[in-house]
Amino acid sequence: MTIHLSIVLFLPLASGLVAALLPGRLARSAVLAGPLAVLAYVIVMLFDYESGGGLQWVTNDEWISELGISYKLGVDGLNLFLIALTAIAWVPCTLVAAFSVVERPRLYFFHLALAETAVLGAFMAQDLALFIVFFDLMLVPFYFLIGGWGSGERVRATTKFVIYTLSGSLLMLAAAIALGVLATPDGGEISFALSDLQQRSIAEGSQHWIVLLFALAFFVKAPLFPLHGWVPETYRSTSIPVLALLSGVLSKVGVYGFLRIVLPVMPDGAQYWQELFIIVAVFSILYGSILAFSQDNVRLVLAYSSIAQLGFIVLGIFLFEEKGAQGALFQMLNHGLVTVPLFLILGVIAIRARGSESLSALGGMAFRAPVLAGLFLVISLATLAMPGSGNFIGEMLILFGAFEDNLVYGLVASVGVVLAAVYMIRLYQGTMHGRVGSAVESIDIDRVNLAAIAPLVAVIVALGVYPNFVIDRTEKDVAKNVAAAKRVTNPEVSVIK
Amino acid sequence: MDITWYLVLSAFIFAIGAAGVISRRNPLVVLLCLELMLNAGNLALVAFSRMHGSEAGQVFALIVMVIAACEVVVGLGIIVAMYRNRLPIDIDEMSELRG
Amino acid sequence: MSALLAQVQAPEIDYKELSPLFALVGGSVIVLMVGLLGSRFARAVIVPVLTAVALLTAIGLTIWIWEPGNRDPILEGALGVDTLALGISMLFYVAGLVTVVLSLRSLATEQAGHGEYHSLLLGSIAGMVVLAGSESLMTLFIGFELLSIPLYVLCATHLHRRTSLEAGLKYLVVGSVGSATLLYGLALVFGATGAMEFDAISGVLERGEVSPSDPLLLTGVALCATGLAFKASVAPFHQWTPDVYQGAPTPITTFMAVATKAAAFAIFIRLFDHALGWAELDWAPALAVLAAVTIVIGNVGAIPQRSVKRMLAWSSVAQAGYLLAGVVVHTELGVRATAFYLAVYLLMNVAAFAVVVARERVSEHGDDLRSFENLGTISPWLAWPMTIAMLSLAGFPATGGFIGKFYLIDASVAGDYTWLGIAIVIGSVLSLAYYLRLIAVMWMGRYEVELPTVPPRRVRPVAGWSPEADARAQPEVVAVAVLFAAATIAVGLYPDPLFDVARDVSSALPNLH
Amino acid sequence: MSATSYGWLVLAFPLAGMLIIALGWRVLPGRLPGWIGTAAIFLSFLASIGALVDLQDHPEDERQLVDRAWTYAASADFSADVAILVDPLSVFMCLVVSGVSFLIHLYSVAYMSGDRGYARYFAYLNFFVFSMLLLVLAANFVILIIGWAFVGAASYLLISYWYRRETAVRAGIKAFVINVIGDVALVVAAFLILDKIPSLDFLTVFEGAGAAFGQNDGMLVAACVLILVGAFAKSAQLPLHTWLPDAMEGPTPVSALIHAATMVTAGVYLIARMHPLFELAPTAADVGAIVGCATLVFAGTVAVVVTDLKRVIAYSTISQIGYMVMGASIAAYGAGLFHLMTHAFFKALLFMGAGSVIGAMAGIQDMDRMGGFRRAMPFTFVTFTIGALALAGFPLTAGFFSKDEIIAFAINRGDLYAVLAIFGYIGAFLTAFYAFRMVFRVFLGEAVPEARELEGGHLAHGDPVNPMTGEPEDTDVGFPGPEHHVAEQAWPMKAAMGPLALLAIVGGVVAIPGVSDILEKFLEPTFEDSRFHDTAPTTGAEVWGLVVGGLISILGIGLAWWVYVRKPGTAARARERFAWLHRFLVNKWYFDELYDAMFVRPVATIGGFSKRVIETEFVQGTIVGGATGVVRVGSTFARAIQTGYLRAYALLLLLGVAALTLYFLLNSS
Repeated sequence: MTIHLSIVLFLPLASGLVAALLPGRLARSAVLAGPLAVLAYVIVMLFDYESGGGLQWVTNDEWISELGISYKLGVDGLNLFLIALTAIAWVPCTLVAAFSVVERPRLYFFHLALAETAVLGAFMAQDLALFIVFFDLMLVPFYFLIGGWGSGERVRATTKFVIYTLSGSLLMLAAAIALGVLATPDGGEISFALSDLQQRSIAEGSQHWIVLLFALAFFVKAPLFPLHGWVPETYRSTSIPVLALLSGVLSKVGVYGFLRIVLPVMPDGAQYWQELFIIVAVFSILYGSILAFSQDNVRLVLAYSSIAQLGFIVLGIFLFEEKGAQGALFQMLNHGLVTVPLFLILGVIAIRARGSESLSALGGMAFRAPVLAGLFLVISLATLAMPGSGNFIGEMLILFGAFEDNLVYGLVASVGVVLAAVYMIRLYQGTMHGRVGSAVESIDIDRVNLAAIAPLVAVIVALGVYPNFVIDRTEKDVAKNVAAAKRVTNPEVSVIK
Repeated sequence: MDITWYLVLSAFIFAIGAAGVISRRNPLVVLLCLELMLNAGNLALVAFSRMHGSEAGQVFALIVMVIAACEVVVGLGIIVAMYRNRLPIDIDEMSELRG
Repeated sequence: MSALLAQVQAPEIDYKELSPLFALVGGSVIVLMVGLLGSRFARAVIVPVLTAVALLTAIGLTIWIWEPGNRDPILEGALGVDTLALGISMLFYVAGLVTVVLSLRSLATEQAGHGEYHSLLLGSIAGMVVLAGSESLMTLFIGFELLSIPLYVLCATHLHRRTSLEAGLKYLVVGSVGSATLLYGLALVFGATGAMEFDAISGVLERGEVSPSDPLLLTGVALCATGLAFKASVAPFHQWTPDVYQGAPTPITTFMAVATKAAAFAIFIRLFDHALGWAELDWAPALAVLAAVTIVIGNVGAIPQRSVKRMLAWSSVAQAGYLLAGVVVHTELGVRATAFYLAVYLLMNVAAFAVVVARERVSEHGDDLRSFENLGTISPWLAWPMTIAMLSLAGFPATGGFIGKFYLIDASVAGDYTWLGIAIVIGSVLSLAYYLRLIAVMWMGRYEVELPTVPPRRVRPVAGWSPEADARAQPEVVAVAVLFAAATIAVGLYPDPLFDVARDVSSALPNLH
Repeated sequence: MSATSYGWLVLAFPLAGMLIIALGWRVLPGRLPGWIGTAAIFLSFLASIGALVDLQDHPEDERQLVDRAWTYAASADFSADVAILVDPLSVFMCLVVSGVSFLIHLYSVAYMSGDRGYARYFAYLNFFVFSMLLLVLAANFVILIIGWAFVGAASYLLISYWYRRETAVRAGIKAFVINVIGDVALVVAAFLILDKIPSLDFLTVFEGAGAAFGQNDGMLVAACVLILVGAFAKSAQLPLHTWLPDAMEGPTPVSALIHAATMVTAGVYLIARMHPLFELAPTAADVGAIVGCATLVFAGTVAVVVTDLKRVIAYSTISQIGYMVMGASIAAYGAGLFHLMTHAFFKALLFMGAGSVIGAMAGIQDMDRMGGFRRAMPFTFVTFTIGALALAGFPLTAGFFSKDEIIAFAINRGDLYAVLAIFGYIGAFLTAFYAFRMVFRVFLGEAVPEARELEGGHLAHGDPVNPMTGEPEDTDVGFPGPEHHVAEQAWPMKAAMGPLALLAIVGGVVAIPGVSDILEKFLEPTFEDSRFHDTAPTTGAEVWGLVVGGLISILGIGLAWWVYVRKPGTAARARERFAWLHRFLVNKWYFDELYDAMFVRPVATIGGFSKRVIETEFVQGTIVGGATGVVRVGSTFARAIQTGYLRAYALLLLLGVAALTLYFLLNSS
């Protein structure tokens, strides 16, 4: 029972409120203070964390006893690094935003901070209802951030984004409540605490549709084919720092939900849909990759590439097997770590190309920007899961799991790996190499962006050198969370156990 | 005498009133028709209270009459206001609010 | 037998229990008198103050006589003064206070005369209190009419605006049809059961002296349901709502939106969950269907609206659908959920309407969406409350609306009406389309938001630009908006107190499962 | 210091060199980056020698040393350490790689001095060497794959080193993608093995293989074939060879180092390293042998007609690697690796020579426009000729011993392999022919203007253009520098070519049948478990093989002499005569066109289709549009009935009443 997590959780919001009240200049530093403090806190946690020690720094208070919603936060291997990812990602994005936003900056900072709190909350929550609260709360700041500071058809885009996502998550809300009610034994108090839900079991029949509704919400968020209708417009008209967070961090909340909630609480339901979801995932991998290299707009290349990446992650999760799930979790972290800097770099590039973001107009940027090119190169290679990067280990584990489950899935997924190489190199060359584009003015990266991106690259390299730092801390909890589903899928295991 | 006939009659009156409200365009006539509908209710009440041998229904009926009177008064008031504002005394003309 | 006794001795009157009612009625009379005084000051200042005093007194008395649990009705079983009645009537008082504040600079009071206006307001509230507490068919009808008739007048108090009169007339006529139907229904119920008091009716049903499927009874129930559904603006009896809400003076619209609905649902609960509780299997499925239809109609109807008042009217139809779900399940949880949601509903709608009041006095666009353009930069103190209200109505977390919907869905699922829970969710999804649009208009600039195209022969937005009221300085309106928005958030973060009240309210009803 | 710590040093130096150059590129003046890079590689070469010496101190059966640094990744049954395996094979490779690399770095110091990307060039080059050494020292599949992919990346970076050249960029992506295909194949292979033997460490796997897999076990064959795919992708064997000729877009030293001497031979190393598995799966081994043989003939035929100097050498490389792959696959490990080493010497030498010729031609690579450089660049002429002799397998040169040892081994194994051997000889004949086709066309005959200018002592200056497309360029970053100093002037280049020339001649001494078997003995510990010791040919047989091979190479050289010196114009007539054949060969058997039609176009089409149809029609149209459409219809309806007519409302209300009543009555009774 500690207060640490609550502090981490509300630090950003507090700093955001402060920033909103301070005059412009001070606001900048104030809004940076929050994420930095969180980052510091989280780094300490990373090393203080005792791997395999179950939930740690648990906070468990009554919130709404009437509805059985408790304010329960906790960290274990499953969310430790996702929290870290959030903490890491918010710093550079806030930094870049702090120096790029001119119009109504304080409001912007407030929303940015609120968003961080919401995301952290979603990752920390150990209570289903609380998770959903934060899951939906995330949308509010992003709605404003996209619509208020985006470009082009931003209002249309943000409305579509929110309606799309919320229609998913409201259905999930209904499903969650149903879960809570059905799980409550006669005369028992209703409770949404995951620990309780895991002990209480609900009929397999109702698990089916409940899991389906959960999956809808998570797939929309991820996004996976064919629920990615909101992606193109949103990606086109969101401002870069926000987009980096949207694609790098938010997309993980949903798939995290699978590991945290669906698999342990509703193994039968999960098992019922396993085949379908794996097929959806595999198809998304191919579909996303193929579309990624038929795009001309650099943002869309990454948009569809992340559909493919999330496909990998979902594939890994629904194998119901340690390696796959482990790989998926690791891949969530890696994908976040590469996506954020990628978008920031695209921002840098767009500035140097008079706002142009189409590959046909770009090119030759490396000419006078070797540092930019170097950073971009490392990130691109990591993104395409170059062996020696953390992403490679992630994908390798997922693939190994997939092979074990069914060689075909594995092979199809491996095609995805090859395609990834094609579109990422295409993106890198299209922007950095070749003849210097007509509108392109090759200037090397500026200090702010360097300060934002270089550390991320360092982290990426570090993970490439020592991925076990993550795996070692996450392994046991991943195994624990897939155990139930695994037992359901192949009963002979349970006989042994 | 069987209660049924009272009911049939009251239902009949109710129907007439309803038909009037739907078909007539003059607000005054509409008010009349409303009275009809209410009184259909009264008739039913009285009939039932006779059937059950309790006065409650009749008391109710008396109260309803008063209330009905109030309604008509308000209605007339509004019509006068319309007249004052040189508005046509025709409910179909009062269809600015729609959609 | 009881009738015989009634002849010989007058029913003894419990003054303590009735005190709030006295406060209201007395207040209404006094206000009317004061309104006749000559001095402008007396009319424009003392009258509202007195009204407020009356309402506050009522609140005080209500708290004084507050006592949870199932209690016998007073006045020969005609009027129940239990926590259900008291709790809901609290909402009426608050709504009344808000209306008084919002009306301070309104044209309506000027044109209709302060005294009359406020006395009618108090009278209507009194009617609501009676309705919410009615334990017999007779009191039900009295309360019903006592609440309606003053409202008919109040709707038309913009005496020189055509739409206001139109609203009044429409409300009067359609309303009377509704009450006639209700009356007939009551008559049939009385005929079927031979009893006026709810306790007696439920007793008759419980003992099976009348089978729940007795055609006379069922017809009666159907007609009653219609009458009440009309007041609660449940589809397909909702059609008056948009027109009247749009035409009536906005403070009155606010009052109707929150208070009338509360009253209607109070009596819904009493009549169906108490009196007709034993006939549940007959009426519950039908009402469930009505609820679902209402949710859909209300939301799709709101989407193409440009007049914010009209949009809120449609949304209130949708909300009626959500609330009805709580009645349908016929459980204590359902009653709690309904009561809770009514309270939240009051908070968020008052905040929204207050902003509308403030805007339509200033902008030449009246209550059209365009008069909210860039409100975020023009006056954030209005934009934020509106934003919060919209988010809460849409059911975003950290607002009362979220908890309320959560509670309702919880109730529906627990009551084996899971599909109704899903319907509520789908409704909320639809509602995003128009709530978010308003937010976008306020924060994201005018040129990007796609406003609905105005249909041909559409009237110009109502009640724009009233120079009489010195529009630009209206602190009290802003105060209301901010206060209630803040309350919405507060409830969203710490709903427990409200839950306790809701629990008391539900405790009033016996034989709920 | 133990052999393993030397092994770590071998890796450490190039890595350090890369980091220093990469991070210090702004501050390091002039040629310093080049010298730093060269020094780093030299140190790494010394370390390899250290490892060699130390290894020889161990007894025969303890010469396979593994050293773990830290756990790289471990989840469930998947576990891999950062570990190196130091054994004769890896040390041998380290020596070859670091040695040749050192010389080529030296060459580059001068060759690239005019280039504006000097530091970047050496950072890349050091990174390559590091990756290559990581690849050969890897002790488990994960590290192997990492090194494998790193060399691929390095080669990509160096191919499109002149990144403003569209041709270079296109060549780069081609090479990269084909290499990734190889990587994926290796990953799958690794899984198939892990699935049976719960380990990824080489030694454990090799020990467990016999128990886990039966002879020609299906899974194992699949795994080995996948390993071969990886090897083919890296070593440009059929059908994954198409990237190598295009890779000649890179600077010439790069072609010398990566695309001739070291990286492309990784496939051979891989097969040799995996020999315990291949011996359990002879089918897979045969696949390797056949493909290698097919490749060597195919590449030979193309090399005969291509006129681009560097591409001729490129095809000859493909062909020579064909020999090695064949050798390694038929269990002639010693011979295969022997040829790998000698080939590294003479092929690097040839590329260096070609480099200085191209320099003299101001970037032109077309042999049709060359000639008569004999007098202009005597040093280059001599060294290049030596290289050509070795390549042609002229008696007593290095190539002579290595290549013919493979063929002799094949003959000795008989049946199928004898057939392969015959093709081997045909390939040898072609090799000898095109090797001297180059020599004669470039150095003999009429001296072209550039040559004469050079004799006059100064270098031909052409406007910078892309040699492939002829489009104009500048000499800034991303394009070749103003002038690449050619052989006769820059001493570092001579210093690099001299030793190589020497090695190309005497390199064979490490394994002369009947005279010396140093190499065989040295590699013994790695291959002692091989089941094919007995099939190794006797000295006598080998001598016979050598004689035949010698004759064939002399024949080939003779023919070239007859065609290009004795009767010039014969070639032209032949071209007239066999136009169809010539077209077929010049177009490289239409492989590129084939792949374009088979993969590139279809995928592009699918992409376009999904973009136009699925995205717009289904995802946006049906799902999004459908939902909004329904809602829109609904709201239109809701508005439509909201007519504003009071009477209509009353009507609907009453209808509602009727409906509700009806419902109640129907439900009850």
